[in-house]
Amino acid sequence: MSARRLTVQYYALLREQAGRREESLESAAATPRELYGELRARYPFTLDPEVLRVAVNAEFAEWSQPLREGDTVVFIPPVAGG
Amino acid sequence: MSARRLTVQYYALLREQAGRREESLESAAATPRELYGELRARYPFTLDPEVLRVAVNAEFAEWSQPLREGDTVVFIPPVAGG
Amino acid sequence: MARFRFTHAAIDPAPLRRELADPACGGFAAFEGWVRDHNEGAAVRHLEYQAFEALAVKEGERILEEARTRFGVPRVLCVHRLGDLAIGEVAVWVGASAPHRHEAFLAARYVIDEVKHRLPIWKKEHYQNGDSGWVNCERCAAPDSAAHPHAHR
Amino acid sequence: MARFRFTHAAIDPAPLRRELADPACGGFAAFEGWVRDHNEGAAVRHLEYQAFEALAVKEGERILEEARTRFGVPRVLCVHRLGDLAIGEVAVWVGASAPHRHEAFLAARYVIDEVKHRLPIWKKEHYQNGDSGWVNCERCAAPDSAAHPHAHR
Repeated sequence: MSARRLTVQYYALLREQAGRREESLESAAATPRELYGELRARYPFTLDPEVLRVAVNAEFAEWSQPLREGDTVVFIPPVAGG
Repeated sequence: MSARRLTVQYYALLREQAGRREESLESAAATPRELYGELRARYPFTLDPEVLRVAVNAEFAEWSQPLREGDTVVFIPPVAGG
Repeated sequence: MARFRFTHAAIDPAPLRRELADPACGGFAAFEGWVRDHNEGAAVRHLEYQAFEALAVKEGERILEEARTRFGVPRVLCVHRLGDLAIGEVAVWVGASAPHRHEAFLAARYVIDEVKHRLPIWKKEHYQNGDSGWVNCERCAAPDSAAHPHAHR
Repeated sequence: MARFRFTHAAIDPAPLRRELADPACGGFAAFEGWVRDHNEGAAVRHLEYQAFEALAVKEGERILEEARTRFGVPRVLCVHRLGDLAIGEVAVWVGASAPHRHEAFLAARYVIDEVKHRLPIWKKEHYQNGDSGWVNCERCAAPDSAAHPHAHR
């Protein structure tokens, strides 16, 4: 279980709940799903992963997509819609 | 069969074929249908009444509507549509 | 509430959309009819619009009132140009503002469709080759007019 | 062909519609989203828009390309505002010019519908009573979120 250096960017409600726009971190998470689980342990995120989408390197991605060294990950809250 | 004083206004192709925008005339025509028949004898109108609509005093009217002294009659060519 | 009107001057959309501003409205839809450089294969040099104004303004107001009632759209406006128009000029402008976008789109579309079909407004095309013709009339007047496809009322 | 873009400055529709001018086009349809003074019964004081710009611009370009291909519309453009907006300001502008009006309307409608649903853009409403909330997020985060009606992808 090797750790990767990842960048995570936060938007909207997640930005407020994380208290930051972006961070660089070492994580053993192999997928976005595992990464969100890690982050929920650290921040008071109220959004379940079921209502989020995920992007890796500024493209929509699967929750199960393998994360690689240097990836930038964004969890996407429900959009304004309307 | 008494004559009435009527005003006729012409638009678009009818204006070009009548060579005038408007005229005042005495006519024995009892309805717009009869009036158009009279005018066709005088001007080289190529439009059949079937493709025209008629207005009396700036409201759409029936071809069989009785004409009254002082009425203003307009025969309406097919509109641009599109 | 003179919401339908004609103008002989160039149509500037900017002040027209400001007439429809409404803090209760979240959606604004507009349509502009522009003079194209061709029609049915013929190169167009310029256009001439003529209207039976007294009747067209009344019927135009009726169309706008129908749009307001039918779609619950508080503000809707239509301005139609008359006279000689060059390629690219605005021939007709329609705008509608509504609480939500769906109604704004429906109202704008309804108005332009009805204006094109119901109002006594005629368009003469002047072609690059020197010919000219009143759109629809010339074909109606042709010997095979019984076969042409557009409906008359 | 950067046809989708964000701006932090007020959107002025006049120069945007000029970008879509085309002598081969006879119809131009536009949509503007305006900041309303209320939403679902609450009085709104101002709005804040935030976007994941790197992804939203790419996805926005894809939407415009889909509109061009699907409806055969040569020119289509969308500009979205970010930052703090006052009541009545333009949050988003969409314009489409096409040979005929039907396609122009369809393209403008398609673009705004897709933009609203697919782009990572968030809206925080600040209410007259001092409360504020990210639209859709707060309800998703509420305990009864399983019952709320909007779809997630």
